[in-house]
Amino acid sequence: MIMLEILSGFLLAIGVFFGLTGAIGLFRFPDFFTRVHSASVTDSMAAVCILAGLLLQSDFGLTAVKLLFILLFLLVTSPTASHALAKAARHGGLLSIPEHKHSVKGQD
Amino acid sequence: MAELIDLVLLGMLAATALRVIFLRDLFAVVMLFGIYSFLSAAIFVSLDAVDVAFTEASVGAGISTVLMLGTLALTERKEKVTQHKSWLPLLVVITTGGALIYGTLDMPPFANPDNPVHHHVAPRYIEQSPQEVGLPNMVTSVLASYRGFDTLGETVVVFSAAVGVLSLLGIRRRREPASGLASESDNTGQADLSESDPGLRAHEVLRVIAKLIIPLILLFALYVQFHGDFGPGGGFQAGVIAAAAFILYALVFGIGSGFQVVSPNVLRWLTPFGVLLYAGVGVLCMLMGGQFLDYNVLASDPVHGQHYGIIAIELGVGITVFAVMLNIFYAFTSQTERVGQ
Amino acid sequence: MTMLMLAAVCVGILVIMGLALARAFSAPTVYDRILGVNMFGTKTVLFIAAIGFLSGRPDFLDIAIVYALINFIGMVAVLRFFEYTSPEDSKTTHLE
Amino acid sequence: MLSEHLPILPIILPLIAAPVCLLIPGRNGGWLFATLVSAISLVVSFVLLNRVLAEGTLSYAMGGWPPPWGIEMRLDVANAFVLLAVTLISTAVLVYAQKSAGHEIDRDKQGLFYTAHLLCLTGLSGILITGDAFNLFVFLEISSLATYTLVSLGSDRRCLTAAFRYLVMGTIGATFILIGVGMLYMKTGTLNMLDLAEQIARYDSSRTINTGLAFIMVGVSIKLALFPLHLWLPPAYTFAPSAVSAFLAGTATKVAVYVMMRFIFTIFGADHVFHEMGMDLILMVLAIVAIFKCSFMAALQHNAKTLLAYSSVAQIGYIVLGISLVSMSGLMAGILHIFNHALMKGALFMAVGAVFYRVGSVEIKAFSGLGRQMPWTMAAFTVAGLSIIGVPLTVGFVSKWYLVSGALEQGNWIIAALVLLGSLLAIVYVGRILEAAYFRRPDDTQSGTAAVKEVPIGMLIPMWVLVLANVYFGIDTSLTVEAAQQAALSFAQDSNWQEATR
Amino acid sequence: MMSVVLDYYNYWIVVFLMMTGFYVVISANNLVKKVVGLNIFQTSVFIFYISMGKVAEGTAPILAEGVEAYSNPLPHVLILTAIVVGVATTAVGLSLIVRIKRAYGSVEEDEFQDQDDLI
Repeated sequence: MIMLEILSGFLLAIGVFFGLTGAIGLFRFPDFFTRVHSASVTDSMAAVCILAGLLLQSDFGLTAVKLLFILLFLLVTSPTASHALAKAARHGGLLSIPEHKHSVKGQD
Repeated sequence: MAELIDLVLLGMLAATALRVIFLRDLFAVVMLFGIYSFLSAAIFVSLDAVDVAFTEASVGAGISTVLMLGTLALTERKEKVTQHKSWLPLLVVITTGGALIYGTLDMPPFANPDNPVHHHVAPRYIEQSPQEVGLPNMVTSVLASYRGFDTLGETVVVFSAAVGVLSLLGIRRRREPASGLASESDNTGQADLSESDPGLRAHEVLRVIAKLIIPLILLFALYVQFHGDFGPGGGFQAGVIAAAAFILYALVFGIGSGFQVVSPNVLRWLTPFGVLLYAGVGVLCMLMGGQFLDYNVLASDPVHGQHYGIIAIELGVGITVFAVMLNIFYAFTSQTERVGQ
Repeated sequence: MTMLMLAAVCVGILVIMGLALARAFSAPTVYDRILGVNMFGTKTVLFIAAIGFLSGRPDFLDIAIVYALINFIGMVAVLRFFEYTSPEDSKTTHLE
Repeated sequence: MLSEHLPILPIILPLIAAPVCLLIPGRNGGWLFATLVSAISLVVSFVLLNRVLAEGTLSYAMGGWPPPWGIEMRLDVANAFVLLAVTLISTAVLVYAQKSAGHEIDRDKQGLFYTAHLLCLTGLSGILITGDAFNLFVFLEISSLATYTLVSLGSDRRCLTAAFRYLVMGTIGATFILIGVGMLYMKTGTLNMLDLAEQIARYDSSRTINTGLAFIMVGVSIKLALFPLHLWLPPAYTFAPSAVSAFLAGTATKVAVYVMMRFIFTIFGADHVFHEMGMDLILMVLAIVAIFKCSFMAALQHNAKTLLAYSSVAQIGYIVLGISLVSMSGLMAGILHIFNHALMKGALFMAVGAVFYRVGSVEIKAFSGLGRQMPWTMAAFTVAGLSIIGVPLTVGFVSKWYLVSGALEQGNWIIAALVLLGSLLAIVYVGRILEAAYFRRPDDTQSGTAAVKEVPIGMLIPMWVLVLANVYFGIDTSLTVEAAQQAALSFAQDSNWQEATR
Repeated sequence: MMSVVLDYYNYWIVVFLMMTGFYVVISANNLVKKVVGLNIFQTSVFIFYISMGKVAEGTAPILAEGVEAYSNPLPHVLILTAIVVGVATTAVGLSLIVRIKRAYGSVEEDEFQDQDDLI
């Protein structure tokens, strides 16, 4: 039992850590596409770790099923959303930093 | 701890509300409104109002935001800067706010179990509803039985909204017919729409994922509909979630495809049906010798009667809400098509 | 012990939410704003899940499911919105 | 069996009829159905009024749950009387609407129009009959949403902005009421009106309750278009379809006035509102300013519907003035005027709508020469106009008589004089239209297009029913005066007035 | 003094939120923003109601074993209804805006008021 507690705490801590770093990355990264990457980290690593940590604390019943459902749902939808957003940004004419440099050079 | 969480959430709400005042990009305003709704739903959870949080999340953050985006797509994205700044609104707001603060000073303290609110009417709901109505979820008991007439009114409000939106916008089934094509049948109209609106064709991944999760959403809606007696949820939330599944479908695959799955004609029948089902249960109670909406008479055992009645009216609410939400969404989106041409 | 841990997780998630909110308040491009909003949404899902455990009633995870769902639909609606506004509109200038 | 459920029929009937009406194809089917339902409601409310007069207050526990746990429907003379006015106007307007709305509203929207009308009727009856403060809010919103829809069906594009303004103002008003009810609930723990009254009486003076009262009063004042919160009303009535204007002018604001009375007398108690908070003075000043300012505004208008709309705001001033006199006769005059004003404004708006039907304009210029071309319509307008002015043998005279005598009873000569002065202003604005109709020749441009004829009989009958009611209840005042007296008495009993128990 | 703050901080923030929404409604020139303001105003009132139903140490009003104190379910029911009313009003308001845009080509209040002599 205590092992589960410790494991759960460990997962939760990792989850929060990834969440925080990802959120900071949202401000610190240089262009939109890298920022998408950083936000996706919070969706994948942070969400999975935290939900898994909670899962370890729950009895196996409806609660666990619901947690698994949320986990699955987030795992499927978040990357899709990030992907679609990046694609829309691309389509809308946003450039990444290297491309931006390139295009500026090209204009010279 | 709970107070701290509460305070942080309220602080975020206040910041969001303030930010809305100064933003001119209406798209950002709508996004922030979505956040505002999400945040207030989180507050509802931390204040134990799980059913309310459920509704606020699905309605405020979901339906309202989608409708607002639909409106923005049809109007303008930027608020124009106006020169004349009047002090009158600020004055009115400060006066009103002052009056409210004055009123709070005499209020019963927050969350104190001795407050009058918790001692006059509510104790019966908490202590006796599990026996009288027979449901563990007291919110559902009060909503569907003790104050069932309010909920009937609420269903009628939703119905009125559908009447209003249909009369204002209507659902356009096809592009404005070019000259002489006015006699097109509905079928060709739909084909026309699916041609004109391919949905998010460029997003392959999204299309696959949407197909994957829409059945899950519908399943969840059914769960919410019939599990509302035991946990958070009920007809209203289930209706919204089911509508959300079809809204997702129509967003991803285009409104023409949406029309083929649930056609506006079907919705036209479903919208009044839910209200009639609800009111019909009430009339049935009258015919069986009880008062309007007195479910006790529906079965020989009052608690069973309550149960049947509540299942039926929750279904009525669910159907009307589902139909109305989808109707309203269709009305807005089918306008977009026209502008998109 | 467990409660303390959960409380710490709640606070951690609140901080992440705060950062996402800040991004949504002022973003260099409109896509960043959407990113912030989306991230805020998914973090609220986690927050609700955690607070359910903290308050000892984890059976309310349904709300977290709704959040996840609505967040996704909101994203799709936003993407659709950009199909209908002209490109120069969607390419917001840096900062307002 | 039926008689037991009679008190809720005026809500349930249109409530069930509205969704059914949406399903009925064809415009005449929907019209016939809505009219029938409204007519049945009218009969029911007439029976109910008589029953309430004979037997006293009726109470109905929704869902079989006793109040305060369940929602109580409560019918006393006051709401039964207003209910009669509402269903009467609704029925008359629906009969009238077949031609009028058939002319002004798109064919494919007519089904929605009748549905919205029934929804509005549901909401108004619900507000009147309910005995629960929160239930009142729900029905208020049903009627408001239906009203926004109805207003937006007008043919001028300005109806849209008018409806939007109405929506914003109306929602603010409703939210204020919600805040106020919340504050009351917070202090008392109940929502049932009678129970609220009992619980509130236990507090000597509470800031929270007083603030709640203030918010409810402001919210209701927006809904009843009390000066200076009336700005939504003139555009809404001007640009709504004629049938809608006639319906709303006679009912919507009147019901809001009733709500104000209910809150003041039944829930808070007149002593509390008037003596402790001094609301009577505020109301009196606002009412008098409303009478004069809006009568002046009416006299300046070029559009007959706007003129009538401003006149409505002024007439609401008279009703509120009656309340603010804080006496049985003042209150009774106010209640009487709710009913009477519904009759006159309904008839006037119908007559103007008839002019629009034939002439296509409601500018006062367009009335030139109509006295000869549309004799029946203009005769109806004349009689109802005289009633607004308060000429003897009309209902307008009756209610003003009681208002003036109520003021004189208190020795308040100034108020009495001001009421009479207000009537002089009514002469000016009604006179402008009558002058155009009877003493001006038709414009050449207009007579050139087509000869203007009298409107179809389907429009004349409901109009004349109201006009004749104006005269009948002006001569035989037994029913209305007795009902108003009983209603005032029941209000006074609710707030334990000495005068009433005497 | 501290106890007053602890007793009422919740209500004060809610009042601030209400007034922010109210300010947006009456000061905004753009109709969409007005509707957003209206929603913020209403949502804040909902929080006000829910706050008064909270019981310290209480939990959600769904029967569970080993729970003694429940929060008051009645405000929850009222607000469920009110949320629905709010979304209904929003939907009608937004469709009015779409129609106004089509009729006037603008959703800025002063711009379409200039086009017509409103009363």
